[in-house]
Amino acid sequence: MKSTKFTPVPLTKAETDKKWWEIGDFFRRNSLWLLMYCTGCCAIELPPAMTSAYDMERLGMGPMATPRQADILLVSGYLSLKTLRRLIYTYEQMSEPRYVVALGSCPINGGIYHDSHAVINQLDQYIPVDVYVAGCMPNTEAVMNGFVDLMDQIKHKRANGWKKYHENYSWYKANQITSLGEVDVHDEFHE
Amino acid sequence: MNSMNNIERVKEIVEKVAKVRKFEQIDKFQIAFEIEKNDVHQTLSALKLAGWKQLSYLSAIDWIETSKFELVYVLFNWDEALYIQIRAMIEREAAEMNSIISIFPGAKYYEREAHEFFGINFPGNPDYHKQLILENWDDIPPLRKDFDPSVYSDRKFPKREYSVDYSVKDPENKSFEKIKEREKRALSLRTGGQKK
Amino acid sequence: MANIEYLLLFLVGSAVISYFLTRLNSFIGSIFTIFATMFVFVSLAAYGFNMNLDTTVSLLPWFSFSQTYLGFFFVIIIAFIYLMVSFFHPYFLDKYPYKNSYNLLFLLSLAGIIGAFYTDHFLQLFFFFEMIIWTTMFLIPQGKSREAAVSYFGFSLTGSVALLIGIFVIYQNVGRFDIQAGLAGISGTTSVFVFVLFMIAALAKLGTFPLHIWLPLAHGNAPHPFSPVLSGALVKLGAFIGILALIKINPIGPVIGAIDLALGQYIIAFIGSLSIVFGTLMAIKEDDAKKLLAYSSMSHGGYILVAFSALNGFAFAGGLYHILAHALASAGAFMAIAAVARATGTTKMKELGGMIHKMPITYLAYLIAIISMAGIPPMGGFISKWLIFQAVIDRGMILIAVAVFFGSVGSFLYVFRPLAALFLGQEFREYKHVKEAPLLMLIPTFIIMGLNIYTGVIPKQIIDFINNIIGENTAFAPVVATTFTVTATYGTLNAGLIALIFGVGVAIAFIIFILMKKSRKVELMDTYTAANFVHDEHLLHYSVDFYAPLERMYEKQSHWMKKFYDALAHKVKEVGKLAKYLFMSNNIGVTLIWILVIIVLLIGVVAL
Amino acid sequence: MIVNILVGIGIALFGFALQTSIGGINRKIVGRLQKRHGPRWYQEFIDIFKLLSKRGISHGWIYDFGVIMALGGIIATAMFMPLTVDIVAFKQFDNFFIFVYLLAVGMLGMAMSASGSGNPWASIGVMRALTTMLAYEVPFLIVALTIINVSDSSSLTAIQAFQQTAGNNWFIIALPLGGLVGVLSLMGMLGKKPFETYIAPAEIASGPMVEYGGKQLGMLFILHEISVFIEVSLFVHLFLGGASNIFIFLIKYFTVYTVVNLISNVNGRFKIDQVVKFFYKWPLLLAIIQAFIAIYLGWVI
Repeated sequence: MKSTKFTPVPLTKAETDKKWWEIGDFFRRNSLWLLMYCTGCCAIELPPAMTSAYDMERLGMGPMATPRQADILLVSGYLSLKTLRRLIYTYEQMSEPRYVVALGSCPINGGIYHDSHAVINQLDQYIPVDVYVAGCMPNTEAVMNGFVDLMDQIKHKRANGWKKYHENYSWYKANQITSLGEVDVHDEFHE
Repeated sequence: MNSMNNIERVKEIVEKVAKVRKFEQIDKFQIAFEIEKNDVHQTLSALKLAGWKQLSYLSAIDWIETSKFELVYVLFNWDEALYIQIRAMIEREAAEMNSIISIFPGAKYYEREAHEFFGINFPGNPDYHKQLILENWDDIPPLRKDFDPSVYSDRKFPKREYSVDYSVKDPENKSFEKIKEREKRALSLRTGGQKK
Repeated sequence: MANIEYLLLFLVGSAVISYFLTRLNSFIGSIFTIFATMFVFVSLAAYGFNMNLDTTVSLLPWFSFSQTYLGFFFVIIIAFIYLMVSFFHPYFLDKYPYKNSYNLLFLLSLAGIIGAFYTDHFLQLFFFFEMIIWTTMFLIPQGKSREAAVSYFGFSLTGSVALLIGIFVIYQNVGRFDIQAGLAGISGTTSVFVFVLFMIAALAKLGTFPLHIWLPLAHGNAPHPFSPVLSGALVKLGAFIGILALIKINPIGPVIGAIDLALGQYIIAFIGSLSIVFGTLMAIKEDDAKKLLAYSSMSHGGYILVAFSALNGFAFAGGLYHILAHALASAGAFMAIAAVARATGTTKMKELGGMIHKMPITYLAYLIAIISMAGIPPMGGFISKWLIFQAVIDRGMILIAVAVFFGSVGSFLYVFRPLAALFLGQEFREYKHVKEAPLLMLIPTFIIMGLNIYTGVIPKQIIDFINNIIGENTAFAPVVATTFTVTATYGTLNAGLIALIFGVGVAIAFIIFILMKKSRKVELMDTYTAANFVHDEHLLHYSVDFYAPLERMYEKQSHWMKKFYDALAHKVKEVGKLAKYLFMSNNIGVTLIWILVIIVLLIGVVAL
Repeated sequence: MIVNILVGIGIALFGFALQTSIGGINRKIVGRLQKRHGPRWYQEFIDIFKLLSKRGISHGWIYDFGVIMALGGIIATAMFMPLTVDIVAFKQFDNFFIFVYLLAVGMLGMAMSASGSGNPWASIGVMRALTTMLAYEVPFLIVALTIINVSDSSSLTAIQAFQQTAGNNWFIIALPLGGLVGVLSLMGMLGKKPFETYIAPAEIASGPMVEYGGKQLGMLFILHEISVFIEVSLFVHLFLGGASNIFIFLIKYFTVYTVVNLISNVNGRFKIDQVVKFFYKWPLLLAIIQAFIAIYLGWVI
């Protein structure tokens, strides 16, 4: 018989933090709240995902009203320049940790708008994207699969888009400025 | 037919104030007049008096071969089912057209839009040069025919570069397994986790 | 030993001195006023509590004084408010057109108040009343509007004329001007008549429905440091008269069997409840912060009336407690608004926003004042409302209960409005330079904050004093109170426990808050705007027509009273014009007729 | 005293756990009603802990202070709440009016914090919440007046004991009109449809909560759960005879909350002035009639 003696090993602060973070990850991946930024046609895939056909709520997901409350920024479809500017604004308003899920081929490579003067081609140049769901438009199973993928990534600590945004902030900012110019929008009706 | 009478009446009104270069009946409820640039204001005010009180739309067409812009004013009457298009050709170089906001104040925003997308100037409209839709535009107006959106897009927006060719025909491609796995997962999602 | 006579003379003397000092330098004059008021307050507080004041008269002929617990209760509250407000004078006086006379009138009105509550002679009571009315009438127009002073004077005059007639009726019946004997001496129809007259005086002074028009005008337009006095102190004169009428005269009339209450009292309670509802609705609608608080005073006047007319020991104690709590709360609120008005120059809520970032202490003072005003524990207003509720439930006064509860919930609505529109919300760029009020103005703010909490946590001393008043004036059983608890018909309220538990709750919440991740600080303008870029903070500040959906429901009805009084004023003017035409006409014919009439009369008199 | 406070904290914790689980179960029930699977029953716990673990934003000290004050007020109110006749932290101090007015401290704190965020939608939400409160509170208080008058005490344990003595009915039976008013007011209090105008996610972006994220929102969720606990147990104690032991309390609590939730799920949403008009029309009238019958005529079944 081997006698096993329990010796408590004091955890360092980094280790405790890691433990807490893992616990937090469990909660975070089981309760993902969406902010739907319905920019394009892919938004039509969301009603079946939410209602009785696929029932997003059983995964703990649900729609939220404002970016402050939400965990996922769900970009559904193409992004024109004007929308992108507001999308970035919204993304920066969200609470951390925050994740981005992009639906459809437009945020990936521009899709059918790849040569438009008003639509950007690649969303991850401007904000970090954790999950792309390809397809024009992706069917609802694919959308749900994308969410499950995101949960997987959170579990394995790979959904680090928001950290990347902090680390490479200047790179993202430079990209935003080349494509959009400085954020300098005037509201002529209330000046 | 009542609308035929209407068309005749409109023709009379327009011909009284402007030299009609071309008349076209597009369908039963739409007619178009092509007139001189200088007659546009008179025609519009005459038609407004006759009941075509709403300026539905104002836009332009770029005829790059003949180096002209064609301005189109679409008028609408709330009492009679007849749209009228007034078309006028203006020069493409240093394009300019006097504003019609004294007749239709709502034209203010259409003129701004036309300026933004075609570069037509509208003297008489105090803020035609202000930005309306495009934010911080830094090229030639985008709806001109000599503007190449593809080049602009390539210059402005980073493109995704594909290093691997994800050809579906490639038997060596590992991505099929991934796809199969995904399909399995999708099946389980469809059935609510129950195995069939 | 302090002598009331000397106190009065001291006040009159220092009023004159302060006039000359203010003339020399307004700051010095105001500091002198602070010390004079403080002296009076301290001597009253030191000797008055145990009825140790000297009431002998040696210098002032015809005057006579006596001290009662009831009178002292009012005097000490009002003198306290005067003292607190006098700290504001150095910073406000320069803005007023007749600043020399400001301190003079202020001290004189305080003298009037001390006289009114300590006298035992009806005519002197009337004299001191008039002294208060006249001095304050010249104080009010130093603010924004003269119309306000006219309105104030008109309604006060109605009240004091009613009071005077009542006094004469009493004299006719009893043959004495002594207050206690006079009130005790009348009975039957006379007492009903006197009751009505005294109640008219009380309603007019208290600013309750239907004699309330002057209240928002005077409160809203009075000089900023004088509004707390008007609302916290002077209005309570009406409550005093009301007690005399409702408790002391208490005419025997038909009794409503179901609630076991005389008809006269029930009518007054009903008027009080109308006043509550009306004041609440108007306050919800008002845009000027001071007028809003004025309407709230009207609604609280209604509470006081309901409390005194319920003829119940708990209600009586609750009414007195409410006088104290409301005096402190409304003085606190008005003083906070005054501090804001000093810094920004306006009291209109649509022009203000985000003052909390500049004036946090003023904000806290306002917050604590409104918590008390809305009757939320752990502040004084809760205990008084709780006592009043006991009586209302005990009597089963259902219709009045509707109004009482409506006013109680409605007060959340209107007190929150200045909080949201004026202190919270977006920070306006035009007030970037604004600073917190100066130290001298913060002293009374802190004191009133402390007292608001004190009245809500430790009711013992106050209830004990109120028990003295109950024993002195009524036959009700005293209210049982230990240090922290008050016991009434339907159970015991432990105010201290509530405060303690609230503290525990906040501590738990604070622990949760502090344990979790630290928040990221963002600008006020960085709010969710559906991702739109808004550059103007005025557009993100929701303060105009705050309760629009509710206001829309009674918008049309809200001008009825004003229209009625306008029509009445028009009629009075017409009568005046007729009189002017008849007596002061340039028309020779009218004059001739008058001469003829007089001659005929003379002949008639001579012939008789 | 310390023991009492600990019991109080225990009750508040129990209330939180109870309502959070029952809220989760009710989400499941509603899911089944809509032919969905619905979430796990402990989903609400996950939501709250997730929110607490996130890093939110702060709009200045009043934004944080208001949340703390709100949660503190609500926890304090819950600490006074009796669970059964015997399980109560502060016997004879569980006065009915404490629950109505101490609850208001919490609401004031939340309103303050929401307005302090500087978002106009938050202010609109607060306005709507206060207006709704003005609507449902008056009929409810009138019914409470009747109950206090009839049972001769305003202490909740005493009211429970009154209903449990032989010969007395539960007040929902003894005062049927009042019971109806009670249910309607409870729906207003809980912010259930058709009276949920102040949340209105699609209209004013969830009203007072528009600017909250992270721990502040988590604390507001805790606040919401505890305040639902307070309101539903208030109803149970006032109208359903309270409880003599904890199981009866659980059954009654679950029934009341589920029934109200089911009613709410087949309703649309009122406009704000419709809410006020509604409550001042029928419930107030019924409450007054009930009070007349019970107090003046003495007809209590």
